Amino acid sequence: MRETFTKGMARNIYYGGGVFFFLVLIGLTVDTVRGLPKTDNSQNLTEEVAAGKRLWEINNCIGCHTLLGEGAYFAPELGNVYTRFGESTDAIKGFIMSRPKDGIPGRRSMPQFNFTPDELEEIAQFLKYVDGIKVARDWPPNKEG
Amino acid sequence: MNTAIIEQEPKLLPGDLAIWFFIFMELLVFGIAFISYAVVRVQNEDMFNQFQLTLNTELGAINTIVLITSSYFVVRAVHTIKNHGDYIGCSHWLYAAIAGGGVFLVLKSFEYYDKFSAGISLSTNTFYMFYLSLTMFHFLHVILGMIILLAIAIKAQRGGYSASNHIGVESGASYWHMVDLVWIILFPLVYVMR
Amino acid sequence: MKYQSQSIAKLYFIAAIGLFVGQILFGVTLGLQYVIGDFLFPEIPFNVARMVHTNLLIVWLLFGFMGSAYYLVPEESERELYAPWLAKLMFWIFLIAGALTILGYLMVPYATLAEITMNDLLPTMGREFLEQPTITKIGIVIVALAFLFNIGMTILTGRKTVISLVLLTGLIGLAVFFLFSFYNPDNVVMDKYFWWFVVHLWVEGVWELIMAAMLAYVLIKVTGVDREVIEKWLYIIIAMALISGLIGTGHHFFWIGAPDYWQWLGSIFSAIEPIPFFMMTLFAFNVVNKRRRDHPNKAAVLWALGTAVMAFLGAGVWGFLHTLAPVNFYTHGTQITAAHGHMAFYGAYVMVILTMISYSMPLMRGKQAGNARAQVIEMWSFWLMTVAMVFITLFLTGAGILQVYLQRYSDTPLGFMATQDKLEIFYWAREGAGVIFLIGLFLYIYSFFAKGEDVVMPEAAVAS
Amino acid sequence: MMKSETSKNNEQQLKNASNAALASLLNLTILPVISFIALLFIYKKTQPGNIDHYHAVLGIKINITAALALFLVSTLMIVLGGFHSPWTWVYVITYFTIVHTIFIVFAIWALVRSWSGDKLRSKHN
Repeated sequence: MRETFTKGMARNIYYGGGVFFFLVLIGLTVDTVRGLPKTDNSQNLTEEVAAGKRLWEINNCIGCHTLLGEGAYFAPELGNVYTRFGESTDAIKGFIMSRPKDGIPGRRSMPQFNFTPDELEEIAQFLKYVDGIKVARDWPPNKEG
Repeated sequence: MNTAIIEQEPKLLPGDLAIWFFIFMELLVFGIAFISYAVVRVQNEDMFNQFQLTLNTELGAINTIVLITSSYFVVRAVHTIKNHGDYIGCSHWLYAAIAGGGVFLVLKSFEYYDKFSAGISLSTNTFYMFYLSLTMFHFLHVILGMIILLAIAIKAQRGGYSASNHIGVESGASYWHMVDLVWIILFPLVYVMR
Repeated sequence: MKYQSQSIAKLYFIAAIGLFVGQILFGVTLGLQYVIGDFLFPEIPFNVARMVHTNLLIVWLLFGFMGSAYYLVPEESERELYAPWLAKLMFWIFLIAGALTILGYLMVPYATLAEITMNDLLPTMGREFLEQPTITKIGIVIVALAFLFNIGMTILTGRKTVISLVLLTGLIGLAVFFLFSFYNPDNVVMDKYFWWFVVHLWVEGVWELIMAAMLAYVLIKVTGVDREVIEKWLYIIIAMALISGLIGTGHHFFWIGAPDYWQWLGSIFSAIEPIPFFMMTLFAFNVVNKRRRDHPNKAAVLWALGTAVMAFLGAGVWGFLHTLAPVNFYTHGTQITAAHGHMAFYGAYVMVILTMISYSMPLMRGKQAGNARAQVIEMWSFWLMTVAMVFITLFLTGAGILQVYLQRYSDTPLGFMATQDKLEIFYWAREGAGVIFLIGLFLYIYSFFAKGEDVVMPEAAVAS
Repeated sequence: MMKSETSKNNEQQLKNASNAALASLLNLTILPVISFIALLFIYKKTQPGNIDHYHAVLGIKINITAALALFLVSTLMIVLGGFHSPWTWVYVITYFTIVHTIFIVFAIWALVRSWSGDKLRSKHN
């Protein structure tokens, strides 16, 4: 073992490097959060959208779908579903309502959630809002998501 | 880690091997960043040339001299402890080097103040993104380097190093030279080359 | 085993393995749902099965980490555990809370679960991996605090070694970053940004510290190599992990509405993220090559080497494969991510816990190592599970590449479901590999009960 | 232990062997081509029958095999499969990644063995 590879120095690099890069991460986070209003579509973040997000969460939509590429990969991307469905919240609502209760034989199918008309509107508005987020390079690459 | 090579060649690298892992990692990061910069520059040459003109080359040049001088002080510090075992002298050279780093930070802060008050940020455009992230990342390394040198200087002043035991000084010096080296590449790349 | 309280680990390990079996059973179910879309529908829809699969993974890994810590820390600290009763109490609380949560997922619709656990008061549910009801999350925090207190007091009042201190910082980080799971703003971008402070800073940050510490511990024990040497390696490896991994978080911020510069920062830093894993392989190989003795527990050595290699493969190579922004633009949220996720979790975290179990379980049962036949069976299970996982990864990678091409890269992109139909062959193959994995897992469990001749090795007298 | 009883000559061999194995690994990872040239230079310094010669030759063999296995086979796949076929890329990318990694892991083991002055398969110690 080389004498001049000391544990003390290795330890200092671990703590020093860790703290240093953590501080850099915090700094970048501050910058990011301050800059977000330009891209995060928060001007359209209404009560209705917030309620839609809650519905999105308590029905665990992320367990099959992806939203901006994150989630499960079992069902289509929904970050751009508003665009894909011809910028129509009615089309989104219609799709959610149309799901058969017992599924489609042999195929994947979204469950029937029995949403009320208000809830449907909230979900649709939420998806519209997500579509309005200005994502770098306009991800996903095309409307298929 | 019983690298037999190093065992037989204690003079392969000055300082602690551990710091060289760190330096290697840092250089890798800066290296990839510089290559990315060069590639993007080629793709957006006009835009880069245009905004490059807004940078303060004089301050950058002065800062280059400041850092090289500071590096020289560090070399003196290593020389002093290694050949004369003079830990007080060593610590004085280190304080001089830290002062050099301080001058660099002050000058750089003027430059940043200028840019920030003009409303420039990381998201302004690709050139400023690179300019700011590269120089600020380097800026933080200068601060880190100064902290390292300070710790070593204080230890040296208390007689923590001697002619036979000066690895800590060499390690800090190696790190400081890396910070200097990165600037010497960064300055022409971002400020001058067109 | 030198200290009585170490045996608490056994409890945790048994629970961990039990939950592991549950995880894989649900994994196989999920794999089948990929090809037979209405399998178990609507009783157990995909999202529920997936939630159970991933949550069981997290819970059993936590059990594994805790068990490992309870085994490792008393020995490193050279004293009994500070409060063995607390460890036992927390075990039952955690197990019952975990089991109730999983039952909740399975028995009632998720929305009902949200209602009865009063998610409205502090909504935290329904985000990937953080699906647990808020009350469970609070439970996790309490268990984690009690655990940290117990471990922390043991370490601080005993011998402080590098391994136990690194483990402690990792575990503290685990608890601290979990707190971000309580932050769930209406703003989707903010939600996603800070969601990664749990997920990324766990798996590519503090968990790596825990993993490296555990691996280092087992390597010291089974090779007899100088502690000094191993500790230096440990520090350097985890330093590299933090240096690359902290800003490397940026590779998750490419397409969620965060500023453009993350594409550069995330790409540059995550390009060096394989280095710590690479060094871990180098480290494990080197230490085993330089071993001072042949430990009778050959299976544990195999697991340790396997961890290093598979972590490099899964986390390092497969992570690098799709981490650069121009590549990730096409691969983000496809089966490539699933491929990477499977191998990285198996290679880094599943295997390191199995390494700890493999090493410590015989000692807790009063033997140096499992008998010869048990070890052979265990090694078979190692190869079956590992090779199966390699194939799961390869098939999912193939599926992902085809998916990217058909759905995103092609001039005439296919829709999501049309693309999925074209991937069926890969999903069938993956399911086959999954079944092999399950067989490997059963074999692993069987190895604990296999009877045979004890392994006797004279040099091993110094071990443990 | 080997080191204590070895002469200056053996130490030089050990150093060469380590460098050769390192060059071989670097050629497979972050410094392709340049490292291979370095490896050839190390090879020229070695004598047949010595451990450094063994590792230099091993490194050259690994890297030539890797180059063939990775580039020749990948090129063949692309030529035979067609550049615009998705299946070509399914095979090429998956194949390249896994085979490349296997070579790297192999080279890591070779490096570790060279550090202790051992051949790839000879008994430890």
